[in-house]
Amino acid sequence: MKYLDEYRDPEAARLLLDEIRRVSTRCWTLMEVCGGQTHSLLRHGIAAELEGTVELIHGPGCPVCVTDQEAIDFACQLAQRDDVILASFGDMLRVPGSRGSLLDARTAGARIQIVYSPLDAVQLARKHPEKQVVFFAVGFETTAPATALAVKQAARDQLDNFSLIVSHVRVQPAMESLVQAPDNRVQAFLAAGHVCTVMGYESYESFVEQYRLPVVVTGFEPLDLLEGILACVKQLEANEVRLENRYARTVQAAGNQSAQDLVREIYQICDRAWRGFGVIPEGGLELCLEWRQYDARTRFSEPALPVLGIDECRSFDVMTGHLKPPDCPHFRKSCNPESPLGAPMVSSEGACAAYYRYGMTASH
Amino acid sequence: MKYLDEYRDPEAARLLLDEIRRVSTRCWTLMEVCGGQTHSLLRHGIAAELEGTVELIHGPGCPVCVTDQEAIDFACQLAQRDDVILASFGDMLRVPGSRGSLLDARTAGARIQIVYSPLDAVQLARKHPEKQVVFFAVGFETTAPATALAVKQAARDQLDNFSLIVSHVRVQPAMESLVQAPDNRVQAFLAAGHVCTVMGYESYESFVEQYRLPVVVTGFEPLDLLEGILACVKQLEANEVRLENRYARTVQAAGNQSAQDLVREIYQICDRAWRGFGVIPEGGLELCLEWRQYDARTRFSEPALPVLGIDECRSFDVMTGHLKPPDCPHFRKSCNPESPLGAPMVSSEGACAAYYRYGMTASH
Amino acid sequence: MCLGIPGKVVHWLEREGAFSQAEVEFDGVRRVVHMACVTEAELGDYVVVHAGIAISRIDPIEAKRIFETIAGWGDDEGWRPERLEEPEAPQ
Amino acid sequence: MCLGIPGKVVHWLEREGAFSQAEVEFDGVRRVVHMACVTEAELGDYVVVHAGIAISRIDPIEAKRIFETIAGWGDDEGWRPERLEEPEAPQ
Amino acid sequence: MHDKEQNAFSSWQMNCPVSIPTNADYVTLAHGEGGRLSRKLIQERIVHALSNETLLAMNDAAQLPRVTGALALTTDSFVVSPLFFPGGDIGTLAVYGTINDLAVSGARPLWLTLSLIMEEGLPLVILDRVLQSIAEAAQQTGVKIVAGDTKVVPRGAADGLFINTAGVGELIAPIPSGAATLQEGDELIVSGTIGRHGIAILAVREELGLEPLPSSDCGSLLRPVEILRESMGHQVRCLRDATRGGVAAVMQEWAEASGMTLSIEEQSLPVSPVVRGISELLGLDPLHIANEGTMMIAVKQGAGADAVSFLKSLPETADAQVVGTVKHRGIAAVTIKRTLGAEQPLDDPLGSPLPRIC
Amino acid sequence: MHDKEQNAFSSWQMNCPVSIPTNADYVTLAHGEGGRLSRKLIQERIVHALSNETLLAMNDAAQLPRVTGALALTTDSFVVSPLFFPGGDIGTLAVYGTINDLAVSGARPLWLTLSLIMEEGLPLVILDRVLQSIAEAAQQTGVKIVAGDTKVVPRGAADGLFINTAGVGELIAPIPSGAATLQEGDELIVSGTIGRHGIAILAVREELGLEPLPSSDCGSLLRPVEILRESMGHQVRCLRDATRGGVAAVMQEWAEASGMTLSIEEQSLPVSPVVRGISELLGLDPLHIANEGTMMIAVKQGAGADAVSFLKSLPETADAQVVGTVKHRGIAAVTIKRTLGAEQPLDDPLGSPLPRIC
Ligand code: SF4
Ligand code: SF4
Ligand SMILES: [Mg+2]
Ligand SMILES: [Mg+2]
Ligand SMILES: [Mg+2]
Ligand SMILES: [Mg+2]
Ligand SMILES: [Mg+2]
Ligand SMILES: [Mg+2]
Ligand SMILES: [Mg+2]
Ligand SMILES: [Mg+2]
Ligand SMILES: [Mg+2]
Ligand SMILES: [Mg+2]
Repeated sequence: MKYLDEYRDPEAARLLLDEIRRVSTRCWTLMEVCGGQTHSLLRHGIAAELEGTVELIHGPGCPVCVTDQEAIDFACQLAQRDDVILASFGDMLRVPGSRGSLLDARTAGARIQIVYSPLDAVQLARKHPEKQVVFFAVGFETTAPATALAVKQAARDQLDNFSLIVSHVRVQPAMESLVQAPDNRVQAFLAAGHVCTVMGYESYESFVEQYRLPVVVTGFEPLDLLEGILACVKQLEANEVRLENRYARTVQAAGNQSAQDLVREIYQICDRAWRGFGVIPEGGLELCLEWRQYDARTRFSEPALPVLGIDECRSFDVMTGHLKPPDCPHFRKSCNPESPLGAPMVSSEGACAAYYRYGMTASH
Repeated sequence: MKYLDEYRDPEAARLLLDEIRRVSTRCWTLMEVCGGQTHSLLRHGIAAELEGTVELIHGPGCPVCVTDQEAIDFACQLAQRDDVILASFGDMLRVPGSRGSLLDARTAGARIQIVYSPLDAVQLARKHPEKQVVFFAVGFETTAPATALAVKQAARDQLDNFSLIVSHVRVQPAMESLVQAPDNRVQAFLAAGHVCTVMGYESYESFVEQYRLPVVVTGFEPLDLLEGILACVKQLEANEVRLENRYARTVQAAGNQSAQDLVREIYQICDRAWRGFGVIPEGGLELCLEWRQYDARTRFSEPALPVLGIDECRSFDVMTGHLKPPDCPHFRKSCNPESPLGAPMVSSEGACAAYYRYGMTASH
Repeated sequence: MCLGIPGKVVHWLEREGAFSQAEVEFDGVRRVVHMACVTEAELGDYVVVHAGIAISRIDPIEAKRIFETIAGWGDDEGWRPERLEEPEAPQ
Repeated sequence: MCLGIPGKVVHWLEREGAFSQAEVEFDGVRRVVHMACVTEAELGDYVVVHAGIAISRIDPIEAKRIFETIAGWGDDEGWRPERLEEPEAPQ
Repeated sequence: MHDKEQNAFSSWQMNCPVSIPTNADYVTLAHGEGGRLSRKLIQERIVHALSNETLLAMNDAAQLPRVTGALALTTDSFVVSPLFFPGGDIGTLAVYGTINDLAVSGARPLWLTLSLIMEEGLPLVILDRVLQSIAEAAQQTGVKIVAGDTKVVPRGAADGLFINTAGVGELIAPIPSGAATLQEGDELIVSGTIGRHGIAILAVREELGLEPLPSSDCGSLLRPVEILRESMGHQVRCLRDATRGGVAAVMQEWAEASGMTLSIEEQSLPVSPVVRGISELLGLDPLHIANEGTMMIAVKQGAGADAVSFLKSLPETADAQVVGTVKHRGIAAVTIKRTLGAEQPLDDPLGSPLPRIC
Repeated sequence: MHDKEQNAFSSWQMNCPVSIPTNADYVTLAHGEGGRLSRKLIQERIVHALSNETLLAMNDAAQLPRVTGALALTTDSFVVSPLFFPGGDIGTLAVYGTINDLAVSGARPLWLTLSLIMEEGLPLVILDRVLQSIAEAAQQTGVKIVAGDTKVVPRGAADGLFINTAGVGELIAPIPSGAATLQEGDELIVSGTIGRHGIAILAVREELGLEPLPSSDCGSLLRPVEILRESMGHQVRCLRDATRGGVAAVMQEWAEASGMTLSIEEQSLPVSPVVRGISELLGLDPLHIANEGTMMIAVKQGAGADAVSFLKSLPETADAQVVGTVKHRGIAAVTIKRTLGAEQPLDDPLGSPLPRIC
């Protein structure tokens, strides 16, 4: 596939790897923000190749991993109503809330439909006028334009049976909360390429300025990631602190204006609880007042269920680079991909799941 | 089983058969009014045994056979609503309306539950508060107390999800309409034992008087039927015209007062369309005004569907003794038990179904 | 229409009012039957049950009449009314 | 998060307004994609598609930059940028 | 969440002898997807319950020894609802049903396959209980389950659990000559009281409020068939387990195959008081009701009494009776003598028997 | 009434090549009750379509000739939704699936059983079409369907139509030695492009709006297996059709059986452009996606190239490739070399692959 295959070229990747090893004089600690990048780094073996050269901390950039248990519980609760079809991206289905995952709810009789696009959920609402279709809107700024468009389409078609559980999260506030922690170890960031595609990267100017950390906008294929890492390492070695865009074929400084307009029309910034992190100020998006009738929390008067038990998952420590998954006390004991304690053990972007698979018969 | 087995005693039956043959000097034409009696006469071979001695006309006494197509269509229509569970006696399921039978509707997705008792349908409503349970109340005066009790129980339990399609029919008006026909061939009646159990038989005094025809209240087991037939034949041979009760172990002159009270509390007499007969004045029961909220026709604002096509079934001629089923032009051609044109080809009380089975490989 | 089956009243559950009920036995099985219309039945009495409700109490004297009528009919020593007692057996 | 896959715009279905749509081809298959945010794309352009909507048009010049950067790197005659053209082939 | 399940799966919780703990595990779609969970389910539950080397190999097909005789092959799917009923469950049915088909065909059952189609949400304790029934029935009858399959379908796409078994047997001479060879005078036997299975299922499924709940005849016919064939040899014309459609359906098929009339007497039919009572109450005819451990047998003229006495020596066929004879084709393919002694055509069952009030 | 049906049965009307007339006949519960309608359905539709004397006898079990060799026995249930999909339907699947299991086990398929579980309301034209597919597939592969069963379950209790087939075959020497005998250096082959069946089903079922709809690889592996075994003999260690769980699941099972590490190279895996495109779009890995006419083969070291060239001579395996090798147990049971050449553990499929956006 054009624009995929060439960025997976093994020979070119090898050259970039060699260059990274060549320029680095010590082992730098970078964080890739986006779970898509984590997935790619692990899948293509880049993290392993760079062991000892670059330590990669798998950041909080997997919306699946940071979605609050309360939201999952609420989604399960609605899904179990006879009059509701819950639509969701496939990613969310295995993530445990405090009362089990959506997959568990489905096993217990809830009607849950996997969709590829939020617009497909609108189509589902059109097809089932007798049901309420609730779309579980998770995702970063990248995904918000699609869910915003879905709301607009539902409004155009005057569908009164479509609503959202909005759990969109914003990346930059999470990055700020990370670097403000006294024990922050991150020395440079690979910024999430597709978030920047929508939002641009101008907002990182002040971030770079304030925290004195290199930020490199980075894509998702092996060459993209290697180029981003190389750029970080070069800055660090040169003791520079700059904002760079290494995903220029897709990302522009101002981002995608139409997409931002769409998001601003439908959503407003709000504080949001991130799983593992607690409430992050301005860490999420919620529906604007004038679109609030599309909010499932407004539409359904379900009593809010208390979140059960404690979230024992140590994902916060993993995502901040203070704990390697195998050092988590639950790892491979009470936490495994078949019955995960936390999201990182579930999704293919989760660090724990990857380490679990590695570790199964590994010696190291 | 006590009160069943002894009335099926073959030796006693043989004695009664012999006696009937002995006393009759010519072939008399009797009508058994009740379909239950028809079933028993055919099942136990009594009709065949008496060939040439007594001609039995299988009367209109099968509520399944006389239920109007419109009522069946309406039941099918309600059954197909997502919010409705239609409850019915098993007997009605195969009877074709003008758009197919309830069984066809079920094959096409309608939710239909067979119940043994109308009270079980109330139980169903209790169990499914999210659904409307509609009971298809067919039957003679015998069955009306049970459906009346169901309405009372629903009222006691304040169920607002239980209603009836009331298609109860009354026997005596149909008998009057039969004998008033200029070509009436019936010379005596076996009155329906269980209808009389509820209603008594005093009301037949005037009938016997007016039409000068013997009426003998008769039960359902072989000895009951033979005793009733013998009583008719004896009257006819003696040129007498009397009302007799030959089902005295169960039937009293005034009937069952509590049952009549129950029926009168809930229902009132109305004109009703009988399939094959047209509208019979006072031929049915409907809910009294104060119970009308339990009428499915009041509760559901479904537009009445026109009855499709013509009812080609010649059941009227069969039930009045003017046509033997094999002489019906549809018999064994377009009408057979697998795709019946009329109810008599469906139910085990239907004359046509019985003749079909006889005729399949028979020589006579 | 009107399948009416005789069963024996074996246990009253509720004997008053419109919703009275009793357990009624039909050969090997019992079922709860609505008794609103036959509240006079005693334990051991047989009632005719139609669609879940009792519509009459069977009169045991009248029940024998037909057998008394035909007693002695037929060839040889004729029909013997003591046959009547047999069906009680399978309890 | 944010799986974004490049696809080629092959047919505009509706190019105006919030609900504009185009057929976009991904290797062997096509799918209708919402184009509200990338109305400037021309036929033949590649767009990045996420969750059913296009979020950007791929800049073909910028796309080559990394290969130009590494051209000549490595042993022997080094990395040859003409490898870039290969992936176009499977149409 | 648990309340909801209770409702949705009422069909197997009714009369289910298994108590389902609140923290029970359930079958999920993942159990059917061929990955680790699938293998775990198969190894830890199915293979474990059936404790069987061939199954454990989990090959695409079981490798089995040579068989000397000719082969018999049969299959049946079991879709009973509820899954548990007095006298048995879907597991015992699935084993006995296929074994009985082999037995009445003149074969010694050797191997079974076992395919499970499970609805997402089936409690695993229910599955375990069914597997235990299967294991016990297989052991009792000496057959081995050597190949299997599991599928999981989404909630609402199946009714809890469907089971298919296929059976391979070795034909043992003399093979009964078959219904086509029926001759005038042949005697017809039923091996036990009729209608028990169908009535048992109806009573639990329709919640008719009957007590005691009637019990199914679900069981193996292997021993009775063996005894009968060993002792009567060529005298046995044909055998058939009278499952769906009941005794009436078997008679209809045999009448069609032979061109003869099969005639029975109502009064000689063994019917238990419970089946009798319920049949009268609901207006059903036990002749049309399914059996699952009761067969019809045709033997040569004069052999009926002996056959019945052999059968009566076994508890499972203690109620065997000669019920009729084979005649030249008369008024109908299948006839019955009811109360008055006149021969009448017997209805061929037309669809499922519906309880009626007329 | 008809509109309602269209909705309720959308799963098989989507992409269904059969046009259903307005006055169509449907399967009713009565078709499953063992009476006249059951016999009519079986005789006029099933036996007719499969035109087969053994079936026609409608005995409890098929009587089959003696078999000289040892036997192989297998079974599978097919619950695919929708019933029709580009490249096949549930009928072709049910025949090829079982035949392939026999073939890869080293057997010559002889006989199949066929069990249908039909949902009340299934249009009979749909059933006819599936039976036609079954008949054609059976004829093409030279197997006979000799025993069968039909059940009808109430509306909502099954998803249109489920099919079970069991297969009996005769083992042909030399029987492949099996996964337990895998040795270092053995070569791993896939017989065609992977993931076609699962992607085809996903695309039609989830209404992803993709065009053209990808086609399943559903087909018989009988000829390729024969060619391979005839030409390579003892060089063939083991074969397995890579159905549920895909190639990854087969590798996992073989690794467990042998205690070795099975290692493949991503770049050598044959993947069609369509499967590639859809996999990228939905974040799926073709290694985990089901195939229905594609197998994995292990041959002795050095035999891979020959095996592939034999396979390539047949159209159904024209895309065969050597994709990896067997090694001593290393970092994981199953490993893959991705872009950068480092060997990595390959995930065992955990449940059904879910389309994702991350
Ligand atoms: S191993 Fe499990 S509990 Fe520990 S951090 Fe990872 S997901 Fe959370
Ligand atoms: S044969 Fe059919 S059409 Fe004719 S009267 Fe009987 S039921 Fe009606
Ligand atoms: Mg991103
Ligand atoms: Mg009556
Ligand atoms: Mg296989
Ligand atoms: Mg069978
Ligand atoms: Mg299988
Ligand atoms: Mg169900
Ligand atoms: Mg059988
Ligand atoms: Mg298989
Ligand atoms: Mg069968
Ligand atoms: Mg369905």
